[in-house]
Amino acid sequence: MVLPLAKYFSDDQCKLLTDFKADLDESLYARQVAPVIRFFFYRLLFQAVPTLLVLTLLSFMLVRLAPGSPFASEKELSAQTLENLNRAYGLDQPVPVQYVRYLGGVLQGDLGPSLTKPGYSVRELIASALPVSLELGLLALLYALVVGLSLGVLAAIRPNGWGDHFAMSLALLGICIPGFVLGPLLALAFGLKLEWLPVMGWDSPADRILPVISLGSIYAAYIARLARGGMLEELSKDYIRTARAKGLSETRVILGHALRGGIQPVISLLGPAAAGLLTGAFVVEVIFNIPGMGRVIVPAAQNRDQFLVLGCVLLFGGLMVLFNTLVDVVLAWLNPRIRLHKESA
Amino acid sequence: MSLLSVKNLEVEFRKRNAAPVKAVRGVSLEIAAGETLGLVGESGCGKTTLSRAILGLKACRGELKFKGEDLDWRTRGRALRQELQLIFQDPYASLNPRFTVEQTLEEPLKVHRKLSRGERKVLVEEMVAKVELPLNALGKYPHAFSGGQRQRIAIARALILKPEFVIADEPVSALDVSVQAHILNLLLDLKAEMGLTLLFISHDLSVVRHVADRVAVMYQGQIVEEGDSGSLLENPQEAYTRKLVEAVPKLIGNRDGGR
Amino acid sequence: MKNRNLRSYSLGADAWRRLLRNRAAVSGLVLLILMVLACVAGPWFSAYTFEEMDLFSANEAPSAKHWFGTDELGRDLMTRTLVGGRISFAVALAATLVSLLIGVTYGGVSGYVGGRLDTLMMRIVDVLYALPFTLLVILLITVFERNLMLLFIAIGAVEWLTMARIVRGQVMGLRHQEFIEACQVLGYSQARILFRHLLPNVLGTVIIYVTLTIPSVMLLEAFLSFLGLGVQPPMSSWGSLIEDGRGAMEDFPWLMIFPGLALFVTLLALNFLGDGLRDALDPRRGGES
Amino acid sequence: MSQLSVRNLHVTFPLREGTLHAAKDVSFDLQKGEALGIVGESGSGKSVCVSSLLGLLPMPPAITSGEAVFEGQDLYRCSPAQLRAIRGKRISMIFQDPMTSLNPHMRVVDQIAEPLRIHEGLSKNAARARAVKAMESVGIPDAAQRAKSWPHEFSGGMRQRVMIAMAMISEPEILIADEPTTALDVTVQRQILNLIRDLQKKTGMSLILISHDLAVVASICDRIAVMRHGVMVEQGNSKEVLSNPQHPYTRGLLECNPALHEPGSRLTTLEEMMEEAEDS
Repeated sequence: MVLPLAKYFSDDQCKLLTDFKADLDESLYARQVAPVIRFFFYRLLFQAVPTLLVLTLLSFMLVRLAPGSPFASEKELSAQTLENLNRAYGLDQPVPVQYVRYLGGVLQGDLGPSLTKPGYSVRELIASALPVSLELGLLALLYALVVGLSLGVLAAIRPNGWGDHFAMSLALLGICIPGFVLGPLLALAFGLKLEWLPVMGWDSPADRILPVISLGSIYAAYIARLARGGMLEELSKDYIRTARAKGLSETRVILGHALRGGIQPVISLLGPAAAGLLTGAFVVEVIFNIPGMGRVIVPAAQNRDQFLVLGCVLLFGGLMVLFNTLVDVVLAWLNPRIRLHKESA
Repeated sequence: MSLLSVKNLEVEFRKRNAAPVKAVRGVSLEIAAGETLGLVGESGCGKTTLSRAILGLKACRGELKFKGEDLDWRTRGRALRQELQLIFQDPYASLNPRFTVEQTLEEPLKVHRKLSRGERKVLVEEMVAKVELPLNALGKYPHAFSGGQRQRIAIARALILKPEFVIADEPVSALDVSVQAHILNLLLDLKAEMGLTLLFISHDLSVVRHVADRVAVMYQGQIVEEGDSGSLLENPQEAYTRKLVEAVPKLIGNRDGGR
Repeated sequence: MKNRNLRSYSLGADAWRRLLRNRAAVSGLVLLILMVLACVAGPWFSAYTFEEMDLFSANEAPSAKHWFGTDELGRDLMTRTLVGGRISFAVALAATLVSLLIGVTYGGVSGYVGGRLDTLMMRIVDVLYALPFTLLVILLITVFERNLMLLFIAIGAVEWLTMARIVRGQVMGLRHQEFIEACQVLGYSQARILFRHLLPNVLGTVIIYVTLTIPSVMLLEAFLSFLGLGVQPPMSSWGSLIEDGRGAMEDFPWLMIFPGLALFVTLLALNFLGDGLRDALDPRRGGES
Repeated sequence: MSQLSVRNLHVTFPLREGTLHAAKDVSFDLQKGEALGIVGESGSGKSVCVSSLLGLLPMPPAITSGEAVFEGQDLYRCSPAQLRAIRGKRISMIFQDPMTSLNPHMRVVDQIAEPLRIHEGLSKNAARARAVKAMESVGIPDAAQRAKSWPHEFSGGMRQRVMIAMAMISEPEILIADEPTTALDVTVQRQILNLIRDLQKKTGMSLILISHDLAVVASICDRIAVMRHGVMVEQGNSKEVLSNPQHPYTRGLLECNPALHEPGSRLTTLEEMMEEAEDS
C-alpha cells in the first residue's frame, strides 16, 4: 500500500500513514468487534436465558395445571391403563418435579413422547418438519427484505412522487391482504388457471415461489413502509445537509449516509417479523401442502397433543430468542451510541 | 436580613455503575428581600441544578433557609410553593400544549386557593393585563402565540400566586434580541410592582449586568466570585471571570476585542 | 364547566379538521362505519340465519336471492359473512380495550415513576416480548377447550405490551419537559400531573396505536380461525369462512372471495383511517393553522 | 471584480397557507479575501439566502430567482452536477448545531476525509492521513488517536472544530458559516471565532458569517449586512454600520442591547426605535 501513497506524500507522511493504518486495524478488534461480542454475551445471559426460563415455566405450568389428564380425550382407556400411562410419562410425580425432569430432558434434547402419534417422539416429529419450515421462513424473509427495502428506499428518494405513490399503494395492498387470502388467490391464478406454477409440495425450486410470496408479502409491505419512514426521517436530519454541502451525489448521500440510520427501524422489526414468519408459515404450509411445522402443530393443537405443542412452543421460543438477540447485536453494531450505552448499563 | 440563604449546598448525580458526579459543590449564597442576584455561568456549570435544588426538585445536602426558617419542602411544600416560583428558559416547552391560557393560569389557583369561579376569573384577567397580553388571549392555546408572548404567559403563571421569591432560569436566552428587551422590561416592571426578590440565571453577561444588583459567577459547581454587578463585571478578580468577560464579543472597540 | 370542556377539545378539533380534509381517511372512516353497521344490524334484516341449512340450494352462485351465494350446506354466505364480521369486530374491540387498559396504565406508571420500578417493569415487558405469543395462544387453546372469551383475553394480553412500551416512551419524553416541571414547581399533586397534564398529551399517540392494534387483532383471530383453532362451527368467522371457501375455490370461487373481500375492505379502511389520524395528530404539524 | 456577486435574489416557499417570501430582492457582493457578516433575527431570511447559493434549501421546494455569479458562473443556473463540484470543494459550509450536523454513524476521520475522496479521488488511507492533518490544524489535540472516534465522543466545541476541518480540507475559496457559534458557550464561541478568523487570514479565503448576534459578526467581519423580514435593509463597512447605522432597524438592534443601557433602566425596544424613525 505504500506505492500509490508515495505519489501524494513525503516519506514521513507515509510513515505516519502506515502507523495510522496499523493502529486502525489493531483498534478494529478492540473498538468494533470486542464490544459487540461482549454485548452479545451480555444479552444472552441477562435477557435470553431468563426469557427461556419464563417461557418453559409458563407453558409447562399451563399444560400441567389444566384440568384433566392429557390422556382424558381417549375415553376407551381403563383406569389401570391411565395410571400406567401416567406413571410411564412421570405424570404421577408432583408438578415441580415434573418440571425439573422435563427441563432436564429438554436440555438433553428429549421433548417427550407424542400423545397422538404413538411410537413417535416429539423430537422426531419436529426434526422431520423443522428444516422445511426454516427454509420457507428464511426464503420469505429474504424476499421480504429485498422487495421491501428496495420499494421503501426508492419511495423515500422522491417522496410524493410517482414512484412513491406506486410503492406505497403496493405496500398498502400487501398489508391488507393476509397470507391466507393471498395464498389461495395466487394458487388459483397462477396454479390452477394459468398453470404456470405448482401449488403442491416442496420438491422443486418452482414449488417455493408461491408459498414464499404468500408468506413474505405482508412483511415486504411492512418493511417498505418502515424503510420509507426511516429514510425520510434520516434524510431530514441536519447531517444530511452537511453531506450535501460536501458535494456528495444524491446516491452517495442516500447509500453512504442515510441508509445506515434509515434501516434501523427495519432491523428492529426483524425480530417480530421472524416470529411472524415462522407462525405465518403454518397457514401457508396448510394451503400449499408443505410438510413443515404447520402440519405438525395444527393437528397437534386440534387433537390436544400437549407434549407436542409444548415442544413446538419451546422450540420456537428458543429460535425467537436467538433471533432477537442477533437483531439486537446488529442494531448495536449499526449504532455506536446504543453500543456504548448498553455496555455501561 | 436575607430572604433566602444557602449554605454549603451539595448536589450529587448518581448513575448506575459510575462514580457519582458532584454538580454543585458547597455553594453558599445570601439573597436579601427585594434584591436581584444574577447567577452567571456556562452550560454544565451547575447553575440550573442549584436552582432546582432550592426549589426542592433535586435532593441535596446543606442548609437552605427561607425567611429565617428551614426550607423544608417535605413538610411545608404546599405553603412554600406559593412563595417560591420559577420562570423557565424555553417558552415552547414550558406550557402545556393542551391547556388554554386561561386554564394554565387558573390551575394554580384551583390547587392552592379556595376561590369561586368568578373570583378566579378576576385574578386571571388581572394577571393577563399585568403581563400586557390582550384579554382575548385567554381562550387560545399556546401554539397560537409567538415565543415572546408565550414567555409572558409563563411569567403570568409563575406570578399568579403572588410569590415573594422567583427564580428566572435563562428567561430570555431563547428569544430574539428585540423580544428580549420587552421581556426584560416587563420583568423589571413586575419586580418593582410586586416587590419580588429575583434569582436571575443567565449565561449572558450583558443581560445579567442590566437586571442584577449583585452577581455570582459559577464554574464547575462552585461560586468562584461574587459581588456588586457593576464592579465585578468591569473589574473581575478571578481568572475564570476574567476569561468569561473577555470572551464576550463586544460591539464597541471590536475587531481584536477577544484577544 | 361546560364551556371549558368545549374549549379543551379544540386542539383535538384542530386535528379533527385536518382529518376531515384527508380524503382517504374520510373514506376509510365511512367505510368502517358502514362495515360495522352492516355486521351489527345486517343479520337482523336478513331473511336467513347463519346456521340455517338448505341442502337444495347448496353452492349457489351469487344471485338476487343470495347476494353472496350459498355454501356447500346451502347456508346464506352473506349472513354468515356479516355474523363473522361481528366476531371479528367484537374480538378487535375487546382485545383492544384490554390492551388499552393494561398498556396505558402500566406504561404511564412505569414512565412517570421511573427509576428502579421502571427498570423492573420494562425488564418484565422485555421478557414477555420475546415469548412466542401466537404459539402460547395455540397452547392455551390446546390445553383448555376452544372458547371465544379465552381468545379475547389471550389476544388482548399479547397486544398490551407494545402499547405499554409506546405510552412509557411518550411519558418519559414528556416527563422532562419544562411544563411538567412547572407543574411540580406549582405544587400540583402527582396524580393530578399524571392524569390531568401528562396522559392527555399522550392521547394522540394512543389513538394512532389503537388503529394499528385493531387490524392486527383481527388478523390474529382470522389466522387462528383459519387454522381451525379459533371460532368453532357452526359459528362463522372471516378466517374460518376463508378456509372453508378455499377447499372449493376452483369451482365456487365466491365462497372464498366474499369473506376475503370483507376482511380486505375492513383492513384497508382501518389503514386509511390510521394513516390519516397519524398525519392529523402528528405533533410536528401541531404548530400550523 | 467581486468574487461572488448576488443580484436581485428572491426566494419564495409556496405553502398551503400562502406564499412565504423568505428573501426579497437581496443583492450583495463578496470581495476576494473579505469577511462579510449577515445579521438578522430568526426568520429574517439570512440562512435561506446563503443556503440557496449552494442549492441546499430544505423542503418544501423553494422558488429562487435572481443571479449569483461566482467566478463567472451563475450558481442558480448550474446543473446539479456542476453545483456538486463546487460544494465542499470551492465553497464550503458549516452549520449551527455541531451536535446534529455530524453523521452519528460515521467515524470522525472518514467524515472529514469524504470531500477529498469525492473531489480529488484520493484513496481511503490517503484521505484519512490528510484528514488527521486537518484535525491538527484546527486545534484538535491528539488528532491521530481521536480520529477514530465517533462524533458523540466529542464535546460541542470539538465537534464544531471537526466541522471546520471538514469544510477546510479541500481549501475552499469561500467559507459560509451559518450561526457557527450559537449553540456554544461564550468561551468556546470566542475560540471558534478566533479559529475561523485565523484560518481565513492564513488561507486568504473569503468568509460569509451569519449570526443573529451583531457583536459576533462585528468581531471578525469587514463588512456587515443587516436583514429583516427577507429584505436586506443595510450593508456597509463594519465600523461604519456600528458607529453610524443608517436604517432604524439596525439602530434598534444596537439600541436594544442591554450593554448600552444604564443597569436597571428601561431598554429601548425595536418598535420604539422604528416608530421614532417614522415620526421624524
